[in-house]
Amino acid sequence: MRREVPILITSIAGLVFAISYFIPHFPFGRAETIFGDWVSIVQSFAIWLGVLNLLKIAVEKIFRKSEGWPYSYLIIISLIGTLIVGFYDGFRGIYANPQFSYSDPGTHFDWVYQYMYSALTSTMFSMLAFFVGSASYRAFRARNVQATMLLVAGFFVMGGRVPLLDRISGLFTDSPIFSELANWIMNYPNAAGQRAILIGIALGIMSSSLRVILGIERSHIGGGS
Amino acid sequence: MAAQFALRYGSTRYPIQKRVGQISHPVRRYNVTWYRPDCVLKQYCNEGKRLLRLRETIHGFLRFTGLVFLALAALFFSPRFSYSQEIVSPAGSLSDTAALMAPQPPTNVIVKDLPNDRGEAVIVRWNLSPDDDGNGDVTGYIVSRSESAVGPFEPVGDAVRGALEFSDNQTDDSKAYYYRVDAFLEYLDAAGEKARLVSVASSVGPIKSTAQWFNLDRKWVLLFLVFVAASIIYFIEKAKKGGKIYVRKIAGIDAVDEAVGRATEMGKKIFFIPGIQDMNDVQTIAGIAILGRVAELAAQYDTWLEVPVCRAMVMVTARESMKEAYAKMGRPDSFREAQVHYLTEDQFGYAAAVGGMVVREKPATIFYMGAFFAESLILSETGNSTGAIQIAGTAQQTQLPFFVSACDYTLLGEELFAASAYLSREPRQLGSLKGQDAGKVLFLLAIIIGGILATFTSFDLSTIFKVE
Amino acid sequence: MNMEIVGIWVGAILTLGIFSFLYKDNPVYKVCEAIFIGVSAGYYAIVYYFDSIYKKFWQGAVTADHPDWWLFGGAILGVLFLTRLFPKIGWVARWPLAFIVGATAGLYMVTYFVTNAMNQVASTIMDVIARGDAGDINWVQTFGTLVILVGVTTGLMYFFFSKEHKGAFGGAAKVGIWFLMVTFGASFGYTVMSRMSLLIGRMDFLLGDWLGLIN
Amino acid sequence: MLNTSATVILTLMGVSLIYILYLTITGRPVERRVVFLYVGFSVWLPLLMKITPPLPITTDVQKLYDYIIKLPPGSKVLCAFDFDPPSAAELQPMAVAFVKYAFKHDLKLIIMGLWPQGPQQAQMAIAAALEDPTVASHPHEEGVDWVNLGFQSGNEFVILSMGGEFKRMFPRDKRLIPYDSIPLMKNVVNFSNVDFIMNFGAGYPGTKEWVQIGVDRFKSKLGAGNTAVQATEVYPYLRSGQLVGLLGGMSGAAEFEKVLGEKGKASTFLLAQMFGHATVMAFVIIGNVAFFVLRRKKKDPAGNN
Repeated sequence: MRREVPILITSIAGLVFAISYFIPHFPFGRAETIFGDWVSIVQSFAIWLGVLNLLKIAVEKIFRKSEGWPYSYLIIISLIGTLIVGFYDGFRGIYANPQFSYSDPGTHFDWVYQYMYSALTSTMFSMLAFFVGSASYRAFRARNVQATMLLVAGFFVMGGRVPLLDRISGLFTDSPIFSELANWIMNYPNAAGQRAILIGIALGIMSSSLRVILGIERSHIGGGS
Repeated sequence: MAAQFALRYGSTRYPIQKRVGQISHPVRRYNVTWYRPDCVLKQYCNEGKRLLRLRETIHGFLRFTGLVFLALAALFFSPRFSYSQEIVSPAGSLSDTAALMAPQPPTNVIVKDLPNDRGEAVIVRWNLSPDDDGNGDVTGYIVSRSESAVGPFEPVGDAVRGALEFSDNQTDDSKAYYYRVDAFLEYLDAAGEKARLVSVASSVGPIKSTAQWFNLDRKWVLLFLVFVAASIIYFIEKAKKGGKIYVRKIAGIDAVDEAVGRATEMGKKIFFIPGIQDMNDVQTIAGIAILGRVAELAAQYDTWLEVPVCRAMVMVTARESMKEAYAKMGRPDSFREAQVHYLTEDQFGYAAAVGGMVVREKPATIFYMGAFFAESLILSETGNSTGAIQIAGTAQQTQLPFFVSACDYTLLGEELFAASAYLSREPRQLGSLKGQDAGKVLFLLAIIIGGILATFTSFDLSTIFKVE
Repeated sequence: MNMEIVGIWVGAILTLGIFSFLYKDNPVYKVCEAIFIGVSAGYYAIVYYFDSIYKKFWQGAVTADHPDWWLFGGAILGVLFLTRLFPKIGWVARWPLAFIVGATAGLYMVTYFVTNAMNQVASTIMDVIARGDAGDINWVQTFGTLVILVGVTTGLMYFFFSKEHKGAFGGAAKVGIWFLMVTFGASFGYTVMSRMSLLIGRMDFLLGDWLGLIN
Repeated sequence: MLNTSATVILTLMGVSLIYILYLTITGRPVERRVVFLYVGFSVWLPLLMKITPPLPITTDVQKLYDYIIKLPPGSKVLCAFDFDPPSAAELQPMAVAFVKYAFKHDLKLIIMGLWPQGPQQAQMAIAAALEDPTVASHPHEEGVDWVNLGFQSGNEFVILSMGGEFKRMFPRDKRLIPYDSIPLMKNVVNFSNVDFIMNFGAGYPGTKEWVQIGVDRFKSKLGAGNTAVQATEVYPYLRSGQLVGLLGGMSGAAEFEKVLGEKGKASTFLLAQMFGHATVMAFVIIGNVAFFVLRRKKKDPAGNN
């Protein structure tokens, strides 16, 4: 029961989506629609699972006084605070006339989004610009033929995609040769290489999907071979 | 009277005035378009030619690849799998007066069951109204429908000028419908309100929508999919029965021995980073398989191998895998659980912690095998600055460039999985690898042969592969 | 006080707090990071609740005039997912997981095969010699076409695992890896471009919205 | 004033790089925080200088432009916002330029998001577009000229389901108005009733998924604006015609603004982008020159550390 049911569910769901591509007729077309709805709903619950799990871990951390536990208070406060603001705005909007959305400009939730969420996530990722800078100084080396080709191509793309190298060539010629070179690299060798990778990945995904549907691969339901 | 209309085309909101101050539209004579049987005949001829060409393509395909899926292909041609109705508009008939000022209706309206669908849709096609010449005499088309030939007609949708078809997706398969397509001209009347002049077209029909049993556009997909799937299953079965499956040498894996040896010589540690994803990611699984091999060598040379992880499940699995490896080399006592330890789940926190460890302990060799994201940069940079030999492997495409330029060896994408299959000798992985190679052979042959044929003959193999 | 001004100050302080990591890992960064984790989890929870669970399931199956009973199937699977929180009955959560994995596998099997393999192969098959309108050979185009053809085939050969890279095949695979390296070089350049843009966006906030130096 | 001092500091920074090269070659590399400072300043200072460097239009952007100018007024455009605030620096300028263009040419926008943050970014793009004087001179009504359907979970399954009926995944719009009561959505059942799809994508789900399902399964026409990271991966689709055009990263956004004749954020960011690239390129050169010099005189014990 613990093993067979999940395998059966996996195969049925997989077969419906694979077959409905070829057979649009009832029952496959209809099943595809219903299953599509289910995927959407299940994924929302999965997000909630993640959020509740985060809460659970944070609470456990505080109880066990494990390393960095005071920060867990902050996680809990900011999480619950956001939830309160969101639910307040959401239900206020539903019962208002005319109705409005929890994320409309001017709501508290939109304020949290604009000034806290946006600021934090964008800053978190913008640190990467600094790391790229220091890695370019300390790590990116033309240590062999392959790395050399990579760096040279990267160099021309970086310099050609913005009017940087064209500034230098502009002293001699009017045509933006480096911009054109970067464009050519993107549209020809890059497209060719990407295409080879795409075909390889497609076959890889096809084979792993096939194994999942046929029940040969079971790691997702917590069992090896 | 007519001069009062500020005749405008384009958007009513951003008008571009045309022929200001003129009476721009003289009384028009309405051209009656007759239904021309020769056109329809031509269409059927084309249909026939298409079928002939398909047959030729099949012969060509068989000759070149030797695949015998004829039975399957023959099945696709069976007409009962795809039955679609098509009705062509009869003679147009209109009084002249009705068309005063209004644009002429589109001609040659065809209604047809939308092919290869699950029913409940009818496609309406037409030729442009003679007035729809890009001068703004037509704003768009209105498609209306009725269950009787004489109406009343309910609008079911509109299309912009220049459009040639509309798909009515709200039909009932049990009912027959009549359609009408009218061209209209939108203008601002004297009061500044939007108003429309609509043509008067005749109705077409009746038509019923139906669902099809097989999507004929996709027959080649099925054929190739079955071929690749069958070869994957075949090779998995073969590998399970102990059949030999060859996997080529992979540079990064060959370098593992050398890297472990160097650490031993220098008397320094080896670090192994299995990515930052959990065990549900195939890349992590592949990484752990490679960890097994590294652990065997470390046990053999008696070198300290350290695995900092950021997921609890990965910690458990890595410990098991290492314990097994040490036991296999006859040194089960040398393994310490502390060799695998959990740091933190947070991405940058983990990177900072590993960075700190690398700077303090200066390992001789660092492996990165698994799923990496932005932290790949920070990790490989720190490792590089301490002069460690670095071997990386990931299928995370955006991180590969950084690994290639900062590490000594890098397993590119699929090589990671191939390496793990090679090291673990697992039949499922080996079999799928070989099956995928069969797919690659198929596609390679198609590209090369297709290219030669396209260059030197007029034969176009790409039509088989093109899916629309 | 204007909420917008308060917001900009809060945003600026959080931004600088995160940037303090660049100097070294410190408590201020850890505080901002904790807020980040909490707020983003809360944000996701709210959006998924209102846009999906409420709008799609609740209004579609419970409060609708013509309820769609099928939606309850999804909700039941979803609730089963939540059993993960309770270790004893957590194994039930494998059912919805199995459903998602199966559905994704089924969809991917065809879509990847069609879009990333068949259609890419189709557009690689072409007449190598490109001609202009007058029938004369366009050498630049022809060269480009050749590059594509050679790049795709040799790249595929490199990812071929059941044959040793020796002789002519080995040579082709070597050309393949060059193509892959140029490809990675291109994505290297583009990734750097993206990373810089991220920082520009933040700088624009600090200098423009906060300090008002850019207008 | 700001302009001049920024120029002076940048020049000084450029000159000081030679000193860093000298230090590195002699085996005394600078600390990473110094590099951080260079990166920070090289992006910060140009933002104060307000110079828009000239930029040639690439074919990828031109193709998209050529396609959208052919869309007649009244065309319905499905606009998928699949990005979050971190990618907004690249994608928001594209989105704003596109929305402005659509409003000026009376294209009807149907907005949706596969990323939860998408519809909220769209809201901002619309607000920004409505501030434009030309756009503001004519009324634009939500529900008639544009509609925001909001977010739906399910990634590519949402697109798949929309192939049958949009209403299935978006029973109400963002304001909770039922689908059938929105004037714009009347008679819009699925992809066959929209004229064009524009996707602003920063990752998964994004352009790849729209190509796989929207284009290859439901025969729609798709244009894309991508972050630079994503852009490299979608070039094969551009070549094969599965995409009608592509805006890649900040420079793609700047080109798009230029070709549409809009002066937007991306154009003002371009100079900073240029200096950012220049810094990275300079450090790659310094690092590699030092690497080769040090490798030649092997006797230097410091290695490349």
